[in-house]
Amino acid sequence: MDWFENGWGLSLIVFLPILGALAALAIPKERESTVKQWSMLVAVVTFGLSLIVAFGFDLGAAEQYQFETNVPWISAIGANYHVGVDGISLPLLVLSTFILVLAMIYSWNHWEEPRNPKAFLILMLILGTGMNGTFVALDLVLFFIFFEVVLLPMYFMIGIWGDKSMRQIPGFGKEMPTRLYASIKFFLFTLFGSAFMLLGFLALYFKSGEFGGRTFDIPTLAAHGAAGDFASWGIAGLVFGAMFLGFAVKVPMWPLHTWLPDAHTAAPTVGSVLLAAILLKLGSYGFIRIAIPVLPEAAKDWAPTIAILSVIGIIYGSLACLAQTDVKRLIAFSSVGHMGFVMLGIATLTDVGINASIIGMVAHGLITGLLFFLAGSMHHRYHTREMSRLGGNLKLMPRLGAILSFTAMASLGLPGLAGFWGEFMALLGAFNPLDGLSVGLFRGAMVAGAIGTVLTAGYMLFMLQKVNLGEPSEEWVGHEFHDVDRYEMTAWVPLIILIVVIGFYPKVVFGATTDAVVNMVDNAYAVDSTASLDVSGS
Amino acid sequence: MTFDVWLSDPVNWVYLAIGAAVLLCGVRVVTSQNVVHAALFLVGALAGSAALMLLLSAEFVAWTVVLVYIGAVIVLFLFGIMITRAPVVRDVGLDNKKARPVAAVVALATFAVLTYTSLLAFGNTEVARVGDPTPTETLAEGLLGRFVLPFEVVGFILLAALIGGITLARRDLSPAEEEERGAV
Amino acid sequence: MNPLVLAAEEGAEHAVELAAGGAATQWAGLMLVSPFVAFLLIIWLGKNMKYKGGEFAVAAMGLNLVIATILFFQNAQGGILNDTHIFEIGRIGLFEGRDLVFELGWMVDGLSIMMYWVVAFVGLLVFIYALGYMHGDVRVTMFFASFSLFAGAMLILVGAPNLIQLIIGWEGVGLASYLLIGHYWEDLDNVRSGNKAFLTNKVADVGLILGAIFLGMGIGDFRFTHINEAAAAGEAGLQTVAVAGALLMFLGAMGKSAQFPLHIWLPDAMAGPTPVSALMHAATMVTAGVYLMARLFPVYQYMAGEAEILGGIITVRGLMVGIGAITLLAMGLLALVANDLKKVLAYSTVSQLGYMMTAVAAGGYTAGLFHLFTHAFFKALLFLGAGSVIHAVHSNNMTDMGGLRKDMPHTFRTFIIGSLALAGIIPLAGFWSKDEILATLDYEGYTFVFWVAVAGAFVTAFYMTRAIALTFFGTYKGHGHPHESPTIMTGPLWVLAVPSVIAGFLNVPGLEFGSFHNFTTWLAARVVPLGDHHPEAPDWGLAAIGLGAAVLGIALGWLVFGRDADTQEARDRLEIPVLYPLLRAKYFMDHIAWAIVGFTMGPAARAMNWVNTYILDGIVNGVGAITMALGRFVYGGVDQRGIDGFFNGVAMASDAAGSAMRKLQTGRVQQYAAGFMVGALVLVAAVAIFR
Amino acid sequence: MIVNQFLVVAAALFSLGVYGLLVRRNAVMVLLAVELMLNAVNLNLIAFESVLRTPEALGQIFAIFVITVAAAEVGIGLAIILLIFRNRRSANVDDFNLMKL
Repeated sequence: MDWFENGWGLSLIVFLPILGALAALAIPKERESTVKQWSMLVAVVTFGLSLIVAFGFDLGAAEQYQFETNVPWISAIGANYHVGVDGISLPLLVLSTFILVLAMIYSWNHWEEPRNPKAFLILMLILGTGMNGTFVALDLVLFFIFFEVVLLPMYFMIGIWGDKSMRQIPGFGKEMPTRLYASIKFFLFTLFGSAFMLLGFLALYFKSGEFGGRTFDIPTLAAHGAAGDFASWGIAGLVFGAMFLGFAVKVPMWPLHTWLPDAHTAAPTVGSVLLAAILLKLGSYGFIRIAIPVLPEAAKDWAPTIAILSVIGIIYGSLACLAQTDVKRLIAFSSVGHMGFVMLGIATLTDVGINASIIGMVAHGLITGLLFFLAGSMHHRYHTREMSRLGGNLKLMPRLGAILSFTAMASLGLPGLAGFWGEFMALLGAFNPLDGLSVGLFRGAMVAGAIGTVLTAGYMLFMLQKVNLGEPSEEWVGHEFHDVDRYEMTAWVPLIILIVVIGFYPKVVFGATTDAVVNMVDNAYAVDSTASLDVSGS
Repeated sequence: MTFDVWLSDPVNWVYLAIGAAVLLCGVRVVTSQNVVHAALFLVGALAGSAALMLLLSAEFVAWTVVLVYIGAVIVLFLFGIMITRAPVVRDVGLDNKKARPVAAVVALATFAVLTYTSLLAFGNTEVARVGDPTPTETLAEGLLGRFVLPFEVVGFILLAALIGGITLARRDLSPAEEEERGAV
Repeated sequence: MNPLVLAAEEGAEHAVELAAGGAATQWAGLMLVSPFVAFLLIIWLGKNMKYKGGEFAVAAMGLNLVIATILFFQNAQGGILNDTHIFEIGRIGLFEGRDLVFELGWMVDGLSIMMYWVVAFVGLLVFIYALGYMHGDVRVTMFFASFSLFAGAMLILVGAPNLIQLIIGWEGVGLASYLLIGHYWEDLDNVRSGNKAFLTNKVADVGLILGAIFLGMGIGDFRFTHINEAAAAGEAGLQTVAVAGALLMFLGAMGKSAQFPLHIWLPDAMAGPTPVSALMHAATMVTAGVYLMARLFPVYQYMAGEAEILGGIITVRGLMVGIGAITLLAMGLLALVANDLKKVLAYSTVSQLGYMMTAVAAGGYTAGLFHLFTHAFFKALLFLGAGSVIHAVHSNNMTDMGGLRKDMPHTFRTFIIGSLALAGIIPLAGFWSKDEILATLDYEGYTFVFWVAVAGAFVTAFYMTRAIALTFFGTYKGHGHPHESPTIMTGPLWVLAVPSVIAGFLNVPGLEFGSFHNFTTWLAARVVPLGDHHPEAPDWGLAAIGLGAAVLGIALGWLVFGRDADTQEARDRLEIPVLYPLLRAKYFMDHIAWAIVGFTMGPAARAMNWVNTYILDGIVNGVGAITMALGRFVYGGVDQRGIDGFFNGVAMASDAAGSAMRKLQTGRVQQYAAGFMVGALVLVAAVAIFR
Repeated sequence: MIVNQFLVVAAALFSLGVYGLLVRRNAVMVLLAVELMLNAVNLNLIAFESVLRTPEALGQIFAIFVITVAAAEVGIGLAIILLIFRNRRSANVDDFNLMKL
């Protein structure tokens, strides 16, 4: 397995899905089961490979890139094909391949109209390549390409299989299909951010020429950042801001979040799951992997802004949830709040905070993914998502209701379940932000974030009361509902188990991340904290 | 003084909390469509400002506000509300709706002018008296010493108001009613 | 600082033979795990068993009681110092190259052993009782599963060696409470009660979590032993955050222990089945707040207690004592007017929690915990007795009861024992523990609060007499014919009656049981000296005051309600003007809470949603729409209307000016006032700008 | 603590009072708004006092006078309202526009 260790394993994980998708093109559309089995095989093999990476990963050296490959690619601009994983990206890579498998299991007998499993599965596989690739890319060009690859399949998923209803958009004359509006909004929003992000990348590329050769290589750039090369760069703040726009749209941070409720609500179930579980993490991962190590000084200047926006997102998202009438939209808005905690963790620029954000990402992926699965299954059965019409779900479908209650509890951050650690440690990190950041501001953010957890509990209990509890409304009397079927159970039970395991044994994630995060923060800030102490004015 | 330095003093968190409560109550006093609610929110606003006075170390005045305003004046109001038979439920006709925009503009302008002038006048001046309550003795000496005449005058005004109130509000009974009452 | 050194410095008071625990402390971890095993077994196998899985719950609790009893005796003989077993569940890098370690485990010291034993003992009896009470009810399996979940979470809470595990257990019991209050979730009122309980506690949990962060990050360690040692040693890192941390912790404790004004959830929590009320909302879960205050006692004793807050108006300790005192009297008064038997007991519980909180806050570590200990027995007894009555008459309302002393002799007798113990009649358990609280308040110099507590004792005796008179005396007013409950329910009543009578003797000042010492010694934390006061001998003067208040309460209660409890006149006697409506309305606390939530959250949420839909989305959509609108404007606005519009506009303007001038003279005071304001503003602004 | 933070709250309360004064139809509600304004003035007086620190605590003494006068004002105001109500069966300011009964 030498070739695997030397990096081609990672390439296999990245490109196997897209190769599988190409092969699936050759299978006739009518042979649905063949397409399904083939795609499932590809997804399972990819997941298996990522497990091999996880178990072969040397936790003692989690701060180093392992399974690394670095070969020249576009030599004209010095872009290399450089991939590798470290402790930060490993949990996210495994999560990504894992959720893809679960999404395939779930969609085994859930097909949205117009029914076309082949096309849908091919899009999912392409999405898999994009997601996996983003998490292992160590070259800005490569990162950018994978980052953009995920847009296309998601655009088609929402646009073709999304919500069929019509909607009046203020300012436009005619009604238009919700799914088209949502997909276009999603696409344009993300593209708008990425354009700025690319500008930022190019600025870094040209600037790095002053320090021994222009490069797109992320570790090299991070080394420049650690050495303080970019510290006196006049436009560093602007460059960070450009990257911030690109990543913040994806996270999404308030006020750039408005694409998210529409896209999540309109997307088909599996699309929402992948969007919530993986795609949102690309943004926050970008902050940790690129923006902060490369431009630590600028990150410090921007940190208060990020913290304030995160806190606004937490409070705002929770309050907006309280006003929702649509289950799926409520879950979508809850993502704004939860990702606010993730970003608050990042904004503290400390070991604690960034660890919090990674475990927060993993937990949010598991929990909100499961919530979207459940919302999809409920919509499948009731054909409505209006909470006023639902009620007594626990009586009609005890298992579905029980799992919904469990997931809601996990989502509101109940200690002992995965969601707790992300929230708690983000607050913990905000107590003691990096030296030089305003303690008063971050502690204020901590208090506001803690109040946000109350609001989170409020809307989750509100949702449970409306949907799960009480007597079923008369509309459903006499209906036969089939409780959770075995495909759904197969897709959900692993998520439930993981939520409990991470809740009681967060070391599953921390074990991989902590050394890498400590190394990253030390590199970024230890050097300049002695060199430019008077500048930072702590 | 920068905002974060200001914020790092926990007393200011207390201030923020109380101030927010006061303003919230104040808003509800003038917007509530239920007269009893409005009166009760006035209690909240007054209690909050009493708390602010405590922060400013004016203990005696703060407790006076609590006793006189919350204790006595509000009761008077509730009586007034009951006697005038104001509906104690939501009453949509409580506000002059057409006046709202004008009133809002005037109120905002008031706020803007007042804030501007006080910013102009005081800037970042710190509150001198923190945790050093004014002794009641000082107030007593002031009231019964230098200000004894105004004090008496005010007392007289209060008396006059009392008598005037009784005179005004007393119902002159018709002879028939007078008789009726006498019989009972 | 070395724990043993500290213990030695404290002197002869704790001259117990100190030794590390043996095998029993190793096995103590089983207590934390067995309820969860029972939980899984109940869900897996429970449906088809005779008692729907209650067997597993009882078995697990029985095992726990055995372990807890062994620990109890070992501790009583001075056999256990402070043994902690931990597993690391996570480790992350912290500032200055240190690691922040997250651990789960169990702590075995005097305090936690006492709590283990109370939870296991009362828990086992309530579980057995529930086998009878819940027989034939809906979702019995789910009931026992949630109940086991609660037991596990509670043991995790009291066994927690650090703040993180405490938070896990704390929210775990909150979850179980939510599930069990909403046990009959078909009725949305019960669901709302559950939501209220969860959310009120969540508000308080903000305090707990932030407090944990403040204290934990102050010294970079979440272990109780480390925090308490740092507090006793006056460590600077902790000193800076101690006051904030202590206050936040107290907020958390206020929620769980239902202190005013966060008590509002507890009376509503009575919507759950009665065994739930007995175990969770009377004996164990609600005492978690008091437990937390006791666990962090050195922080209050050495660092935060005397610190002045709010600009020197009050000390931290004064605030805590004050809130406890308000709770104990105000909530006791509410019990006077409640007609629901369970709500009488609920308000009584809140009132007694006020006693405990007052005592612990005033510095009476042992006094507060001793009252916690005795209260668990007699209040669980009273709730189970109430459950037995409710089981028989199928109503919670005391107006449907009466004259039950003949029909339900066992329930009646045990209820009397419990009530006398609660009222504090010598020599029952409540007398000794309440007396100790009074002695503490007297010693620490809280004279006013002392008299409040005496008044509370009077009120307690009064409302319990009323409840007994209405329930057991007079004539029966309900439907059907009530019968005594089965042995499976009366058995636990008699078992609980035993400690309700004798538990008080465990801590009579000056009384020791040979090598077993007494309660004070068992509870003494031997790592950090507590510095609380223990009287050498009973102060019979104080005891007489407390006892006199209780006897007076009973006498007066009997005078008012005794013989003619049925009649309307008896009830009318309580309807004192002003006070009675105020109490019936529960001091308007629910209204106030609802006003706060309803007038802030609802509009805020709608506002946020509005901002999202119309402003943020509006900007996005606007960018798209503006282009089209621009086109329309150029054609429709400029070309078609522009030229005509000018002439029409001139005419309209002059017309409008005329109308406006005419309206100035309206005779309306407010319009004049508006004009006056605007004029004044212009003047002020002019002065300010051109000065 | 800076003095302006209190002055701003007071200004906001005063403005709210102005709003209430102008918008309410019920005379009792108008009086409520006036109370709000008077209270804002008191807050201002206290805040000035905490900066100026006169030896006789003039600001606080003035605040006490204001409270007293306010109490008198409420008493007489309510009495007048009561009188008008009795004669016109209405407590609406709109109906007070004629200076005759």
